[in-house]
Amino acid sequence: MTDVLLIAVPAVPLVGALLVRLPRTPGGADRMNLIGANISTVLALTASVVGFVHGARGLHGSWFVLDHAGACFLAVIAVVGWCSAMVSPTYLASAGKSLFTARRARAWYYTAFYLFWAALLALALVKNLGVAWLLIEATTGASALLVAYSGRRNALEAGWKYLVLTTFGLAVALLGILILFAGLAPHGGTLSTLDWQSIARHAGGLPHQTALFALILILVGLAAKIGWAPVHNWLPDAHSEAPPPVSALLSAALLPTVMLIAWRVVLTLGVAVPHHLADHLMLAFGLASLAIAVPFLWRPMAWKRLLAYSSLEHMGILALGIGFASPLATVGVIIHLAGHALAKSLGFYTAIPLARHDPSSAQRAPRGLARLSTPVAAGAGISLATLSGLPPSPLFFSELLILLGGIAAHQITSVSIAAVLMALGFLGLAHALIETLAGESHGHRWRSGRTVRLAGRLTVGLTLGLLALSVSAYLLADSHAGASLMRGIA
Amino acid sequence: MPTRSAGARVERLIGASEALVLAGASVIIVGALSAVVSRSPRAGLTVQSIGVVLLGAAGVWVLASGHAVGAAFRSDVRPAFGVDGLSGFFLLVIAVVGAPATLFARDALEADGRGRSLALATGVFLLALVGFVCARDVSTFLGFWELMTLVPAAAILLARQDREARHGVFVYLAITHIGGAGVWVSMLVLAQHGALGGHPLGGGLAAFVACASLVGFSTKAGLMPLHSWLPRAHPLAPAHISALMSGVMIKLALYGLVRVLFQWLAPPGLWVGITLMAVGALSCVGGVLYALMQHELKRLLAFHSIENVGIVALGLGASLVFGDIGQPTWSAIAFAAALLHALNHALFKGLLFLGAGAFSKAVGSLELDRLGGLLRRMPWTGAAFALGAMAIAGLPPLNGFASEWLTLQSLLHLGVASHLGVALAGALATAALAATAALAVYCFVKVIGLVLLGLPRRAECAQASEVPVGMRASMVFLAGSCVALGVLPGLLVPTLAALGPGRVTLPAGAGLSVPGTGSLPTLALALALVVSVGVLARLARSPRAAPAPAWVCGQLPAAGLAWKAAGFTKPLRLVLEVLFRAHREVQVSVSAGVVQSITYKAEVPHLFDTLLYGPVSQAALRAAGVARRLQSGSLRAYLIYLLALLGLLLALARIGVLG
Amino acid sequence: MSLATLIAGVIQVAGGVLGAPAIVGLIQHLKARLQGRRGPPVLQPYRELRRLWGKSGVAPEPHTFIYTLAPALAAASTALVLLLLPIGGHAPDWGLGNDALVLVGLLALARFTVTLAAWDTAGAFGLMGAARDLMFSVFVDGLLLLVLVLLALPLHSTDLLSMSHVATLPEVWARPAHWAAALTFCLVILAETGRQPVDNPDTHLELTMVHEGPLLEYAGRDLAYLQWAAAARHWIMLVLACELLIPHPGPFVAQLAVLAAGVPALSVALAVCETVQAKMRVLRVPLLLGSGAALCLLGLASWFAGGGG
Amino acid sequence: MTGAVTWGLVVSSLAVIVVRRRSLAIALVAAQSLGLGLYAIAQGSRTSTALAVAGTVLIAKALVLPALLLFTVRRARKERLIATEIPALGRLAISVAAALAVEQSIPRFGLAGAGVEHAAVGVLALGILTAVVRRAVLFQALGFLIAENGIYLTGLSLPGGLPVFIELGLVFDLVVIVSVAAAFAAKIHEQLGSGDSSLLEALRD
Repeated sequence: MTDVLLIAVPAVPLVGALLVRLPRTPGGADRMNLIGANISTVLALTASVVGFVHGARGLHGSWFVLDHAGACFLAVIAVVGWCSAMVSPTYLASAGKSLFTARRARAWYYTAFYLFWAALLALALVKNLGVAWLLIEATTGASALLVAYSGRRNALEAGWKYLVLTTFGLAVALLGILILFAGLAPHGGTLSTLDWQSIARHAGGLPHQTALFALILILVGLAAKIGWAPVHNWLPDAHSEAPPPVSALLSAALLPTVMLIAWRVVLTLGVAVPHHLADHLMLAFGLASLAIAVPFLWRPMAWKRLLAYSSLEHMGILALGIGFASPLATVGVIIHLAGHALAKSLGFYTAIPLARHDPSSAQRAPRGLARLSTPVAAGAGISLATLSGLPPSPLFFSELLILLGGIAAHQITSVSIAAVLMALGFLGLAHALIETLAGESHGHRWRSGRTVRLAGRLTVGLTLGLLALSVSAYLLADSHAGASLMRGIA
Repeated sequence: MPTRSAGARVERLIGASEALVLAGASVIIVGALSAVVSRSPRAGLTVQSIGVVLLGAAGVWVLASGHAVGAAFRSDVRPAFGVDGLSGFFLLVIAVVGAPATLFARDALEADGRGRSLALATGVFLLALVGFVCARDVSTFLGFWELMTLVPAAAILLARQDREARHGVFVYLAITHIGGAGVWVSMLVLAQHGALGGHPLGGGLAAFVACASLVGFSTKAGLMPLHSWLPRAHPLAPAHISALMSGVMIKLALYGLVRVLFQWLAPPGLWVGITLMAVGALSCVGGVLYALMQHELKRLLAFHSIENVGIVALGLGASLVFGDIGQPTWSAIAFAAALLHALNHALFKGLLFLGAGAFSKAVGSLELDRLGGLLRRMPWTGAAFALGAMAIAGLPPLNGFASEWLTLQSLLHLGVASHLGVALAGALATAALAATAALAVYCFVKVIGLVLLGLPRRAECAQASEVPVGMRASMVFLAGSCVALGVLPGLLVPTLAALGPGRVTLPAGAGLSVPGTGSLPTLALALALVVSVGVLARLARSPRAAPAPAWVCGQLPAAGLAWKAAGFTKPLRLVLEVLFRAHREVQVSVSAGVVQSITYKAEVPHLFDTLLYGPVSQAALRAAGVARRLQSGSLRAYLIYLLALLGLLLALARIGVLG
Repeated sequence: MSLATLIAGVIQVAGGVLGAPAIVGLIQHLKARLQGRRGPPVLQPYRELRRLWGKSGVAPEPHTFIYTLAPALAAASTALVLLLLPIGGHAPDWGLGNDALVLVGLLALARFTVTLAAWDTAGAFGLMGAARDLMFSVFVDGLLLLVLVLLALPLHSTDLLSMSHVATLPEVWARPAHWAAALTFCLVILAETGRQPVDNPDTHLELTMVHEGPLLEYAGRDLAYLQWAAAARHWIMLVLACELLIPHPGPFVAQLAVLAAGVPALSVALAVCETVQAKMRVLRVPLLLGSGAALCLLGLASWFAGGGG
Repeated sequence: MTGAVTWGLVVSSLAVIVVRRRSLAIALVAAQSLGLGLYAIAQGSRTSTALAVAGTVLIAKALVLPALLLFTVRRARKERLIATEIPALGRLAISVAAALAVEQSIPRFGLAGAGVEHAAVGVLALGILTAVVRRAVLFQALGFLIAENGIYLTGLSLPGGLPVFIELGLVFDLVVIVSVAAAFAAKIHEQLGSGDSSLLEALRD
């Protein structure tokens, strides 16, 4: 039963990718999109519920493993994907020319979108490192096209950089995987040798050098895809040039999901390297990302580019949480993941009405939205306030838990540095928040067209989600979820 | 039997005060919401003031009964709330400012969208303050700590969105957040090591936590040199918000400091106390010196907040030092002095900010040089304002004198302590505080003179009219409590001393009778003063005074000739030229040998901004600009980063750095 | 209440209220003599007070109740100070305590009211003096507190009675700290009583006035109050000097004798000082007072060098 | 034989860095893939599946992809590289140095021979370096192919070879990525009128 369900989770969007090509009219494609999105989301959410219910030790199947962490990621990917799918028609309606010929553009968009989504959903479930690598590479292929969808010169540039950087990074990671495979060859050189469980089981027996270099190569390679400094450079370009729904999916789903793979590598392979080297590598990546993000956040930037750099910052925070490797920090990571996903996607969605009513917002930072349009201002404000970790947003609690976990892991130095860097990063977001809402704005109020109404609806929905998240975070932070989240994986 | 009955009574007390706390909080929530839904914010604000009063009553109740209610502090992250003696006292502080402030806002806010949202912000702000005081676990504590910072910022932006306001709010958020990192780190370390749960933290970590918390909390408290946000933010806010910020919010930062230094850390050693005293001395002298040089009323008051926070810090530091050199009694006295001054400052600073609000409502701009003669036009506001000024200047028989007397006494007794270093610190602090008091007198003579007395310097001042009754009532209430606490400080001080380290009990009474002093019988002094003034004034009334113009070398007194702020403070500015670095320019335009016009511009730069904050922020921005070159846009550069990172890590692994 | 305290009480009141003007008179007379003039008789101040008491006051335009109340308030707070003073180491319990800091506070209150009155009449000269007076007070108060620290060292008390007891201890002669305090207090006396080189009470040039400036507008009984308050401040300072600083024997009678000799002697000293000293530039005064502060800190250090108490 | 293949691989990669004409570079990469494919077939001649897999890989990499790239180049005939490149010797020197640095820092990780290991890692590095030192976008695609060849060599010389699934998946991904890259290259030519990647520097901070 579960097998069927879990096969269906990636399969349905895969089929959807083909079906959306059938209808001839844009409206038909949109309807097909609606159906496909709803079915896939329902399936994925059911799967994640199943995972929560009896995934304490992880459900292990022919090709998948479903544990608490995986279930959380699955749910997040499903929700963000659903939102993006729902938003897409409005975006496509308001978008101009594209990379593809006008007649097929919409079909291409949906196909790539669903392939991308399917790969992400599968990625949260796979139990094998090699397969995971293949899926990550597949996401690159699909999403690169989406990034360049608008076909503008900048979009092409962004897509190209994204493609080249991540593929080279993944090549490095693949070398690492092969080295690991060579090391594990004595334990049966078949595909299943790269299962998380078998890696965890045999990692102890690996030659120390092999494990070390495999770990380094894999982490560096994945870092290029996750967008950890200093190999994050594609991230701001791709996020700022991609269509808003795709940016949301990239930032809120893709990066964390790849990080889940990195996390599993650390958990399984980490035991083979001396004194928590893997955790320290994660901490290094985290601090580097935080530090690199700060100077960019300090500069007034176009809306989506700002969000992109805040993604860099938050990937750093997540890396820290993983590196601290203590139950509190792990709970924090999960809350942070979900909160960041909701807030960030909300932010990207507000970019749709922004681009519609103020085309210059692709270059300049928006100003004085409060006077121009209440729903858009609310969306932008709530998203930014949440991303800057202000109470009562869930990110406030998650950051608190992550730092607390860090102290529990006796990493007071890293915690102090991280706290200062977060405060410094906050400066930029605070300035952006003030100017975006209260700055001098020109022109008269926007009339509430389709895009504005959409922004309003999304704001209400996602804000409720965020509130629910913070309430649960505030009340249940101390529950013993953390241990199971960490245990379930291997 | 009696014990059982006593126990039962305690139970009743606790039940009652818990009920009061809950009731108060919920009433405030109701008030905040009703302010939004109803057309005018008046009703909502009234409800809020009721709620605050209830909370204050609960606080007093807990303070008096000495039995904590609700949860105790805990080290894990399970949400918990509770009130103990210290929290009760600060609830009282919140109430004595919050109730008048909301009452004031009731008449001050317009019945439009902005007024309603400001009323909502006021309610949320009050809740944040209360929540911070009642928080009993780390996440609640930090959550309300942040909220307490944010809500005023939001309120300022709701009230005005001009460039100055935006910049001020940004600076406020920026500085408080960077400092706040210290609070975060120290609180998290304390929580993780179980210090909140009742095992004070000691050892090397304690020093780290002490430093972090000093930085964090004193930033929010506005202690020099981390104060730079305060004189920017406070003048921007609406009057009643400024009153709450200056009267309560910065005190709550000191509340946090007290919790950390006196409760959660094992006695942290002499240096902490000395550091706190040094910071306090710097703040009180520096604050009042810059206050003297201000030309805008609210900005001046903001600098005085720095001064008074400094005085409180002096008291706390002295208490720590006394504790360290083994004088528990004086430690407790200094502690009580600090708390008492915190309450007093809340009272008179709230009063002064509300008064400033009333003046600006009546005449608009608060440029000191363009006011004057308001006492005749606005007798109620004027008289209350003057009383508040006397109180903050630390003049007998008002409350400011009582607390400054107690603080001075403890510093002076530090000066006669048995270690040379401590004694020198105490003596210097004593002199500094005395000079501060004299400077405060100087400053408020100037303020009263420029605002209330003399000739009106502007047409608006000539036709200013008294503010509505609600605003008047709130100010009169505050002035009255200034007098009351000045006359009867003895009712409170023993309780506060009992809260302090050592749990010392002082003799109760109307005045302050402290061993090692000639005692301060406030009540008798006040009575004697009033009676003798009455008698002398009565005698002076006959024969009748003859009206005559004031003597200005035979001219008629004219507003144009009247003295201004710069002139009155000039002697001090000249004496302390080294500190102030004032620069001025006089432009005389002469045509055809006749002087057509003379323009005079003079200003005293804020040295902390020009020498510390300015350069630092410039350097930071420049560094950021350099760092941004990383994103050069060249794909090949990015690939080089990838190779470099790979090579670096591999090399490190190869040479065995990574094990 | 013992006889001693009774006598002490009588002297507190009588000396303060009736004797104070004589000090001013004496100083002026001596000064005139030293300058080779005949000068006013010693009792001149009493005549002036009587004359003023008969005259009517002046109500300048504009003014408020602050101007009206200021003289009474200043006089009243000064009068209360009189009741705090120890006389021969004794003082009746008026219920006001005998605390040194209260004394400082009351003097500050008097200064506050007078300077505020200067604002009320919006006259330029009064404010000129008020500003200078307040500027001095900043340094004088700091200095006075340092002196009090030094005096409180032996008995750890700011009670004026126990402080005056300190001066009767034999070992006080050998204490540099005490002498530092004494020297510094002389500066405080000059500043508080508004004597040269700090201020010239006999000037009639408004531009140079400090203490006299704010009094310009007043006449009649108001002026009488203020002039008496000025005189009383002389009394207070000199009595404090005799009681706290001049080392003297223990018995009450002996102490009274010291007081009786000391106050006139110090008045003479003031007169001489005024004659030989020219008035200092206003901006130089803080330097003078600052040197006093340095002296006090040296005294404090010497106290601990001498093994404390 | 192994030695010959590895050396051929390394030399041809260096040649790609040096040569000027793009079609020639494509031919070199095709030759690389061809050599590797034949080597794989020669190795995997034991089992039929291995043979089949190796064959598909050979076809995909030695025929399909080069053809695709050549097609792109043809379409963008009017190629004019505005900016001048680093001189060939310089490119060579830089690449060799960097590649040596990387491959020297990798320890033995249990392939058939040390030479193969060094060659594999070095070729991977050379692939990245190709993308660094050459300006044309096409070379960045080629660089990826070279890097992949290096990895493929590793896979071939693994004891027991690569799992079939992985190998096929690799090829599939390779095809997807390269075709996407080709599409991009074509579009870029369309828009910029040249494949000079140094024109793609509009996005910066």
